[in-house]
Amino acid sequence: MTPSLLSHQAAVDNVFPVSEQPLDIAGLLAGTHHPRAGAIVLFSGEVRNHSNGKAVQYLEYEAHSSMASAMILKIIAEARSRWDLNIALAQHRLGKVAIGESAVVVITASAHRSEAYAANRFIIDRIKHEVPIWKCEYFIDGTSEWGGNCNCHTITGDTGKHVYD
Amino acid sequence: MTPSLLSHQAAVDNVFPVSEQPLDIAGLLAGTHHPRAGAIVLFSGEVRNHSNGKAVQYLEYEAHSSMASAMILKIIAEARSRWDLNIALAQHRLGKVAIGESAVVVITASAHRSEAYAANRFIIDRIKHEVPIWKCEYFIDGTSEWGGNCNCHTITGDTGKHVYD
Amino acid sequence: MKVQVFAKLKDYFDKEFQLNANIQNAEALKEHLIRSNPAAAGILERCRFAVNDEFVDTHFQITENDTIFIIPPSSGG
Amino acid sequence: MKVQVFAKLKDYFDKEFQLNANIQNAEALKEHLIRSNPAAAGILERCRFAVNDEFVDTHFQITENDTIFIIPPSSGG
Repeated sequence: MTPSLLSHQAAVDNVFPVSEQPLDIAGLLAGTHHPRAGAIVLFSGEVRNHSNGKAVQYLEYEAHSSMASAMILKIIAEARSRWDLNIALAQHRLGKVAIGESAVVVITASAHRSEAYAANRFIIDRIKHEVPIWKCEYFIDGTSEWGGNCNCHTITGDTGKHVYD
Repeated sequence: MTPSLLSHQAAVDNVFPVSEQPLDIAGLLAGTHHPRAGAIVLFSGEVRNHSNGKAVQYLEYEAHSSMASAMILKIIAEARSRWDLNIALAQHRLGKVAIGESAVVVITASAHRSEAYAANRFIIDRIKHEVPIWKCEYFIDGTSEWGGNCNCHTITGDTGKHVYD
Repeated sequence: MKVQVFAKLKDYFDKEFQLNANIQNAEALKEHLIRSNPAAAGILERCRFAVNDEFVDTHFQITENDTIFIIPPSSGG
Repeated sequence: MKVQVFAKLKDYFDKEFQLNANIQNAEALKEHLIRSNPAAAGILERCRFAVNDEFVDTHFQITENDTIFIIPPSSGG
């Protein structure tokens, strides 16, 4: 293991699951090379300029931060227990986020690509449905709305049970 | 559309499907923000330090370049016709590639994440099975081997038919 | 107990407030809040409760020093 | 015709060579090459043929000015 790999690894292991700062996707990705990983999958959830037909100016994310962080780490640990992953990390942005900026990033790496894709999807689905983070959409017309809530409970009949399609 | 977005877009549209140079994954990713894309998925296939239990020193990729380029562009076009994608690009490295370097990158972006994941997987599966690119593994012990061939024909009975699991 | 609410709940309640009513569990807290602001019934019925960074069920026994977090459906990502 | 081979096929044949034998189609080319180097039969049976950046089937009629590319199973990625 080369020194540069060690420092990359350390950088990645210290990723805090929520961040008030813009997500450094390129930096995170640069830190996720691994000599045993043949497949790296990165997901970035970005702010769209439209939502339900309305022009969006920016979003603002609020969280129960400590709980959100703990839950994201738990979801990552669960992914690691299900799949043989060399790398698994996720980071969610909090506060004001502009159009085209990343709100959440998930990176997974494994020997073969099936695991990296499956684990990546698993982590982002769980984060979006379960972790106490909420977005408020601020529209060009000056209005705003707490939006895009998970509404799985209308199918499952239980606010604690989700459908991950 | 801002000038910086236009130049990003142009940069991404000019990505050549095969490259003798190290793949600039961070640069490609930086060029793939799109105001209508809520989900970006990146796959990077990287060189592992082991293959079938043997320590790998590096790989070398050979291609029928013009045909490989044409086929990758065709696969991308097919992905765009199947899914509503804001961005779809792929680039395969040729020549000598070191451990931990990327041999192939695929980036897809769409309004919702299901499409971006599905299209990304579709593109890499098709590239790996169909495009005339071959890797030669050079091992630490001095031996080398043309390896990892698609062997779908043993299942399908047809060298032109593939199974994409 | 201390109560902390998030997101849309802030349209109906202060972000943080103290409650000294005799409230035994999370379900009773929800009912108390619906009585105090019936317009919040819809969103409250879809919320979960958390204590010490963990979700708790509606039978969770609340003690005086607890801070109860009321968690609307997630909309992260 | 001109023939160009790739990857493991280069262990058995020159990367590029000219063939002046009377060979009608891709299937006949394959048989000709197997006769000239029987050790390559295994890999040749798994190859496809391409002309002008497109795969062609084994009945493809070869003309004198064609360049035939013999394409082993892919191992990219």
